[in-house]
Amino acid sequence: MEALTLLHWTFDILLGLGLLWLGWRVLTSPDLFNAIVLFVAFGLLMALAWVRLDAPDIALAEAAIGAGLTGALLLAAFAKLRTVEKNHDIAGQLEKGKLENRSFQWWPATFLLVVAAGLGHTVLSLPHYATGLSAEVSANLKSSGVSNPVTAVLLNFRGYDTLLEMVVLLLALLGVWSISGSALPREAAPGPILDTLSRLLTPVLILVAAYLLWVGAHAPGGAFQAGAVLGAAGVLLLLSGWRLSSHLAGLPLRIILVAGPVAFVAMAVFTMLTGGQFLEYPRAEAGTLILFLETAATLSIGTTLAALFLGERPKNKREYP
Amino acid sequence: MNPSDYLSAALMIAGAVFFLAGTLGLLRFPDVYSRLHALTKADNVGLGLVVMGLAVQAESWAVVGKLLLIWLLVLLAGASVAHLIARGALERGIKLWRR
Amino acid sequence: MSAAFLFALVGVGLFSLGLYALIVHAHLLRKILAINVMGSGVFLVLVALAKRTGESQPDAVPHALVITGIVVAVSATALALTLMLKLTAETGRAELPEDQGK
Amino acid sequence: MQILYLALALFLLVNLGAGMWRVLRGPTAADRMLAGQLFGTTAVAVLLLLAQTTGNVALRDVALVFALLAAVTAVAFVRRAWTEERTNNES
Repeated sequence: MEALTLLHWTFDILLGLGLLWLGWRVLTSPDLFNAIVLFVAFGLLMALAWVRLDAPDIALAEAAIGAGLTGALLLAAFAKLRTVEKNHDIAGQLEKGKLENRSFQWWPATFLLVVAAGLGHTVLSLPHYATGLSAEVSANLKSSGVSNPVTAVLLNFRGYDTLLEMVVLLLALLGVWSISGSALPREAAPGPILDTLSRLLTPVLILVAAYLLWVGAHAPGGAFQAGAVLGAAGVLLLLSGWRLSSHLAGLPLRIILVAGPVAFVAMAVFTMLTGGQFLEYPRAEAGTLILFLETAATLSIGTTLAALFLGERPKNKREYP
Repeated sequence: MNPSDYLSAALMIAGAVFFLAGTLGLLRFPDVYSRLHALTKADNVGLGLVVMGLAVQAESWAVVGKLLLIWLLVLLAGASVAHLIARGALERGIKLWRR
Repeated sequence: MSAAFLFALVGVGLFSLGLYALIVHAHLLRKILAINVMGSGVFLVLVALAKRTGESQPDAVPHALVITGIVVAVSATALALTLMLKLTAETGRAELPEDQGK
Repeated sequence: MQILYLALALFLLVNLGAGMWRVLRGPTAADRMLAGQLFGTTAVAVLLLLAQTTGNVALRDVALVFALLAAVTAVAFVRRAWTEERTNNES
């Protein structure tokens, strides 16, 4: 038993040190591309940290987003930055990212050491045993319609958080669509390997998204994780040169994008009209209603994430010259 | 420990050795192509052995199926990525190592 | 000391590192990475402190908040990257303009 | 067996740390990305081992998602960010 405890501690301490070291290197590594690769690795270690903290739900979300989306987003932005530089003949922006890191600034460093010490002290002075809201959650879990406490919080107890979160996603997409510039120059053909890979992986990704959505009711998983996996499937398709057909890029795309928030608002109005509170589901049907809401949310989240990666606004048929 | 435990332990330790070999290759080999070769082959075998070791201990066939599915997906991703990177490196004129 | 507090301290460290880099670096891509590292630090503190329930299951409310937070963080990152590209295309610099007041 | 699972997971974590050297060192962008790929495979193995030792079967789903998405970042690199070789690559 002793050896086991020791191993657990060694694992956690190494993981913690690894996170700090990677975080440091992400922010100080002299090369921006390098910093991005390190950040992807950092996300991977974060997923392991969630596992160690008994948070498999978060680990799933981090795995899907850290491995599938953040890296792709950052790498695509890095590539576009280089194209912008070339077009404007302003060499050296990326080089600039290199030089400044050598300088160490004393005042911010001292200030941040004080901040870190203060925060660390505060964290350590918190009570070592606290139940938080876990008692309330488990007391009400039976009436929530699902048995995974995290899903119960996300979709039932604090459903309004999820509603507003989807509005935030939509706002981010509106922002990106309003300001993003021209489309990327024509890509090379994906080639047989990438073509085959995307054709093999996409159905599996969609299947796994549906699986995560379904098990979310009683085990780690749910709308966010499923949506992130779906978004990653979209990113893979976009990278393989696939584009939404112009018939679907107009209204149909927008309907899917708002399906989640609209379903939530409709549900909220419905529950209030039938005599309940805002998003207070009738107990008997809570499980079914949650699954319905989650399906709409998954579609919206997945589509929004893929659209965020694409950046430019997909034009519908009439807008093409 | 019963016999299946010994089998499982042996498989997993062998897997770890392959992972070590993959990392050594990544660190020591002279050019990107040989590092690619070391990494994708050794690590995928390592993962395969770890998966087999765990499959011996698995509580049901469904778990064995999931473990194998995970391994197959990693194999697919590893092989495709290795090919894409190697071809990309050739196209970009990264030279092969010559003694 | 328990594993929960170990990870909470790591979270504090990441938050401080990120804040330092956010102040010191001028390049906007680096600032975006810094904000993401800061965010990870905050999430780590929240989830680590949710584990203080002892042997029983950790508190699910912070877990739900962090899942929401991760998805919001990635969409905010996408928006920030687009803003950075637009600014670079307009001004030719991937940096914020210096204060003109002094 | 518990000790073995955890010890192997720890060993793989250290192995990962060693692989980091290649990310930092390069010399080509492809090398850095490759080491990132190593991270994915090793993390899958660590997650499967942790699933066995903690009895938390959900960790296998995390490993499944990792395995599925392992290729996406690398594909993004090959298709977008790898427009030219920037570093002074080895000859």
